[in-house]
Amino acid sequence: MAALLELTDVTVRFGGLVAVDGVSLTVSAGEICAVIGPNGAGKTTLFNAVSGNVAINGGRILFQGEEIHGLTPHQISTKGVRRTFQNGGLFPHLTALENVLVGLHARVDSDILGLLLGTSAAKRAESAATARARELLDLMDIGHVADHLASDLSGGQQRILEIVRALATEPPLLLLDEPAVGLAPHMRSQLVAIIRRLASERGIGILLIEHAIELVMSVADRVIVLNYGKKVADAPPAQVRADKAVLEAYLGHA
Amino acid sequence: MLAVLPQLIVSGIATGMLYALIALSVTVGYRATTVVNFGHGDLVMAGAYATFVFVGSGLPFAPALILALASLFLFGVLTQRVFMQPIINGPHLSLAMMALAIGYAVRGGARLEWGSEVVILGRPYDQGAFMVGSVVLTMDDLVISGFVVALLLTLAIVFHITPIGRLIQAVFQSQRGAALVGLNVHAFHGMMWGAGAALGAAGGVLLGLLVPLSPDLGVYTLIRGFAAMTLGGFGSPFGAVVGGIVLGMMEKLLGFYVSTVFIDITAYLVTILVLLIRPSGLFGQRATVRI
Amino acid sequence: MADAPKSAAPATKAPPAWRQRRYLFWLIPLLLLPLPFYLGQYKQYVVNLILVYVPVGVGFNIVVGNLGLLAFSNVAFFGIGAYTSGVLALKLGWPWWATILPAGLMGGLVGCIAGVPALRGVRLFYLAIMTLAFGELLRWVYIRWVPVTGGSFGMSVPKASINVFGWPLPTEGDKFYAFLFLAVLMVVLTDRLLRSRFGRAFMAIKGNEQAAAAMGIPTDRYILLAFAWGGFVVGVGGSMYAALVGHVTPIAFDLAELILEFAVVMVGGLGSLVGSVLGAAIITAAPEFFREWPGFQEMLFGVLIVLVILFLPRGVASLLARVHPIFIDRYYRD
Amino acid sequence: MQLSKTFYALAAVAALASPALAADNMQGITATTIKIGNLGPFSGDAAVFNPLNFGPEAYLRYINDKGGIHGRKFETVFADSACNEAKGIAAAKKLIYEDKVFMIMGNPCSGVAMAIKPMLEQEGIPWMGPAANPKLTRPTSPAMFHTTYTGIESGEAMAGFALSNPAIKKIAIVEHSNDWAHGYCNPASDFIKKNGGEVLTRIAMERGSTDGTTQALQVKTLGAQAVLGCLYQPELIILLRDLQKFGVAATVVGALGADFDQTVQQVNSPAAVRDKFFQPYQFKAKIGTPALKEFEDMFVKYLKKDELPKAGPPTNFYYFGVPVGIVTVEGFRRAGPSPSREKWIAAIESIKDFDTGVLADTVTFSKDKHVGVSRMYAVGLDKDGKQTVYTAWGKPLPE
Repeated sequence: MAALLELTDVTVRFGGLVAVDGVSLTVSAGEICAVIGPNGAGKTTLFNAVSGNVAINGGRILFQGEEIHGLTPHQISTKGVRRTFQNGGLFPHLTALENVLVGLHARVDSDILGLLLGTSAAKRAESAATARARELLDLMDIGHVADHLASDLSGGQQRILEIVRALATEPPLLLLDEPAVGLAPHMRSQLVAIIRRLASERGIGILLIEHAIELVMSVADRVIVLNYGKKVADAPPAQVRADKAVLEAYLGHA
Repeated sequence: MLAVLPQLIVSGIATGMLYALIALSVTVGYRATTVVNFGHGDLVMAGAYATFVFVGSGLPFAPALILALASLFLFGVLTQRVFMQPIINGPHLSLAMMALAIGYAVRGGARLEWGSEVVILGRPYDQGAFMVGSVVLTMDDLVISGFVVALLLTLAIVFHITPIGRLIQAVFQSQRGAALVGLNVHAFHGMMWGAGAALGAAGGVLLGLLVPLSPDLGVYTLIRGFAAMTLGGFGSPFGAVVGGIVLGMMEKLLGFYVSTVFIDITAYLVTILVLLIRPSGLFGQRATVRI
Repeated sequence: MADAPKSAAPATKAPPAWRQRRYLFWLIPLLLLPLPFYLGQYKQYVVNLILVYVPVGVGFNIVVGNLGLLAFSNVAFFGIGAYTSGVLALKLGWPWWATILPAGLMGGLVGCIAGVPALRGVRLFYLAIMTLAFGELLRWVYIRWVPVTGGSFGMSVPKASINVFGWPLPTEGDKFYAFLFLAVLMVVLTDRLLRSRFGRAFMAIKGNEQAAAAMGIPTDRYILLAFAWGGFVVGVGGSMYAALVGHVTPIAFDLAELILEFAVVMVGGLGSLVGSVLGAAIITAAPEFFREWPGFQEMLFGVLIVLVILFLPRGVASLLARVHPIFIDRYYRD
Repeated sequence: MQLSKTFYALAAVAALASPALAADNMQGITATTIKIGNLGPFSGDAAVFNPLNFGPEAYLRYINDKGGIHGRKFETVFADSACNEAKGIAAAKKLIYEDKVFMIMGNPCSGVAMAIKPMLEQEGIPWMGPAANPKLTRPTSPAMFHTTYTGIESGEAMAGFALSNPAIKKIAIVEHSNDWAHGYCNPASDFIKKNGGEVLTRIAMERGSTDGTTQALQVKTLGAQAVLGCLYQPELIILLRDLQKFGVAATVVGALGADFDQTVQQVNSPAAVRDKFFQPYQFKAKIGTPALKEFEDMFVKYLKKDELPKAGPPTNFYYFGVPVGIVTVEGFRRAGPSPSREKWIAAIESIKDFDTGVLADTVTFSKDKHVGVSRMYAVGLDKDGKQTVYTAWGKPLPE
């Protein structure tokens, strides 16, 4: 099976510091792949490299067989790589619905002239988008807060909203940056269920960073361990759990 | 034409010193609060008028000056605490507008009192001129340059050696960090805003030595101060002074050798060129903010 | 996902039904239609001046309120609009109505230029100072380019040129209808833009530029679009100014004018279309009420803005929003 | 209720429109009062010129105190133009349509004056004022009058005085880049070229300048024998100081935007001004001499505290403004016991060789000449530092 995302020898340097050091990895459609590692191991930098927020100094990043490094974040996003943010990338001053509509941005084909003239085609495009956004919210059971400000939602709702927003354009690949941070235990299990559903039912490839090791072990098909920017392990959870070197390197810090 | 070059440079430095002082005073407030006081020009003006009032009430120049600076310091502290602090986390536009509006009100007050006449502060010393080679130097040049250099040295000591300086650095880098080390950030903001106002007032008094007072005294100079800050690097006191001096010289050279019509826009051209070519200025750390 | 929202803001709880009734806003221009029959030349002029400042506030608000960038270049858009109309009418003999679109387009062009530094990552106070410098440079051009602009004396817009398809507008009452049409048009168009994916893109960029880009929004293009549309709307306002005042001079577009335009946005309500209209009305009409104490005007003006920022951070529009949810703009919240 | 309101509104419009054309216009006149609009920059950065508005006001109060004209007293409505066109038009409209004044006493800001000119012409509102912009009365506008010197008279007087020194041929001009400065220095420049002089250069010196090194060195390098400074007082002071600093011996002729006494006092250096700095002089004698004493007393007696300078005697702007009041009143005196706009305008146009008691020239108007005065003197300090009024270079006005 051809890999959805393929990183080959990706290196990112900040001045003298090598944040990501020759990392190679692949994510296939429908696969849940977790990246773990101690703080400062380069996980988020790796994400930023994939999403185009950080330029890479070496290696290549292929998405669906196409080079995406060097593209701008919005171009990469438009190609079908969507991400969430560690510290909440929601637009707090927009409602949940509007947040999803922003996620749908590229799919709303209303042109500016049509909008200004108020043509029915433009109006239809907009209302179709709104209907679609409500549908997506309902699908994830947060339709009842559609008209609330994102900043007024609970932590769990915010996490889910961010995922809904990222998925609005049905991207083949989803990058989740610490989706479970600050969630209550029962919310975590719901989150796990959602992630599994996305991968199995829709065949979305998922790359996620997570600190909560139990969550990682329960959800991931494959676990990649980073330490000081280098990949030290890439194996199914059970195997990683058994790897003494990984435990030393990672759990010692955690 | 080249015969006047030394004179242009020396006069440029003297003029630039004034811009430097205004830039320095904005920098002090900015370092402490990360907010640029867009109404600073009116505090500059208020300092000059305050000195004028105290001299008019019969005080000798020096005590009048000190009283004026103290008043402006208090005014700065008060306005920061009462008007700026409550909205410090609001949109930057509100902060900019608040500072502008306070300045506008101050200017309106000055206009009400002195708007329909031209008043002068007068010099507390003789208006002498000396020849140094072919270059003419005046007492004004010496007083202004001396004051700014002394001030820069003092600030260098305060910023880099005293504990207060380290606090200023800490707050500049991270507001939360400063709160963690047990600093009353609010009080600190107020004090530094006041210090900026007092320094601006000193700039106003030096301006008042050269030109008659008017309620719009500070507005023109503030733009030059901003340009000096941009050129030197935002937030860098040393950069502010160097930026001011370079700007002063550029105005003179551009004005003399190209055309006097460029004097007025040198500051704008410098601002735009610096921000497009080297946004961090000569000595700044970073001038762009990517969110 | 049954847990309730942390805090239920009353505004967002309102059912969307009232949004369907937004056509009620059309009552406002309709009710204004008979105004010229009641107002004398002076009051009608003040109303017309308010209408000039409606697009000025609306356009400014797009950049500073909706896009959230600290740009001080609005007065440059205003000036270029006024000068474009003035030059076309005086030098080329165009009728005023034909100069409105070029004035708007020039405003949009200047808006694009003013927006360029923002694309290079210049933000906050740097952007403020840079755009301020840009506006003053443009003013310098008005003063220096004497053959075209008339230099510091400015230029008089020929009275005969102030017509709509040849229909002259000799009185303030006649101008009122043309201005009302333009102001309403600018408000309606901007409203449509802001309610669409374009407006949402502006607000997303304001909220979190990185996240906006991650949603596939080409942020640079949208920043330019906001500046261009803002410039266009303000440029149309400039064209109206040229027709109303009839005399275009460089000092009309100085820093004092910039502060006035800021006040329109701040007092009305940052990021609020309703606020821009209200702000234009308040800031333009207020000095007329203080005519008896001219010396106090500047001071009162400063104090007014201070009080609004302190106690009504979202402007007068937020007061109206409390009266009825129909006045809540869906564009901006802190 | 609503209906009657509409009715009155329509009636008012009709009343304004039709009969006014037929009969003489008596708007602003009652049996006991004459309403005058006084338009000026009472706020903003041009407020420094508002003594030009208080000068005529003092005279109207003086006349009122003496019983008025033909039993009518003057009632002034002040309106602030803020020197801003949009605000100035609002102010003028309020005076014309709300306060319904008889006439408007002018606004010194020429931009505003130009902006309101079409409206004044349309309504036939008489205007009399001190604005420097010559375009207000050239070509002649039926109801607009300049009782004081416009930029043309003043600018030509500046150039003329410099050229009246046979040794002076090469002249440099230093000016603000605004309409006010160009209003003086453009005619001055034309005058120099027409009368055998040479304009070496026109140098810009902007408002808010703190230093005049560049300008002074350019004047020096070019070897100018005289400098015309179309500058406001603060910048004029800086230029004089810096010319002195670099030992430039050129004669300096300033424009009317500065007060001579204050300028001399604030330059604070006798060598920089004695026998060197001159200004066109609008008045028949030196301010402070017995010839003008009655006016000083009038200002002090009739103006309120906040209408007078904080310190010192009234400045020359008060004297420069007062003829507007004097000639206006003279118009009413001549217009007879039942004045109208038409009669007043005719009365003003009948004024010939009228001595205002303050201006250097006598006032003469006619149907097609609405600028009343032209001759000006010059004022300066002689070699001993004595303030002297000159009729031409080296020719003091006999006292």
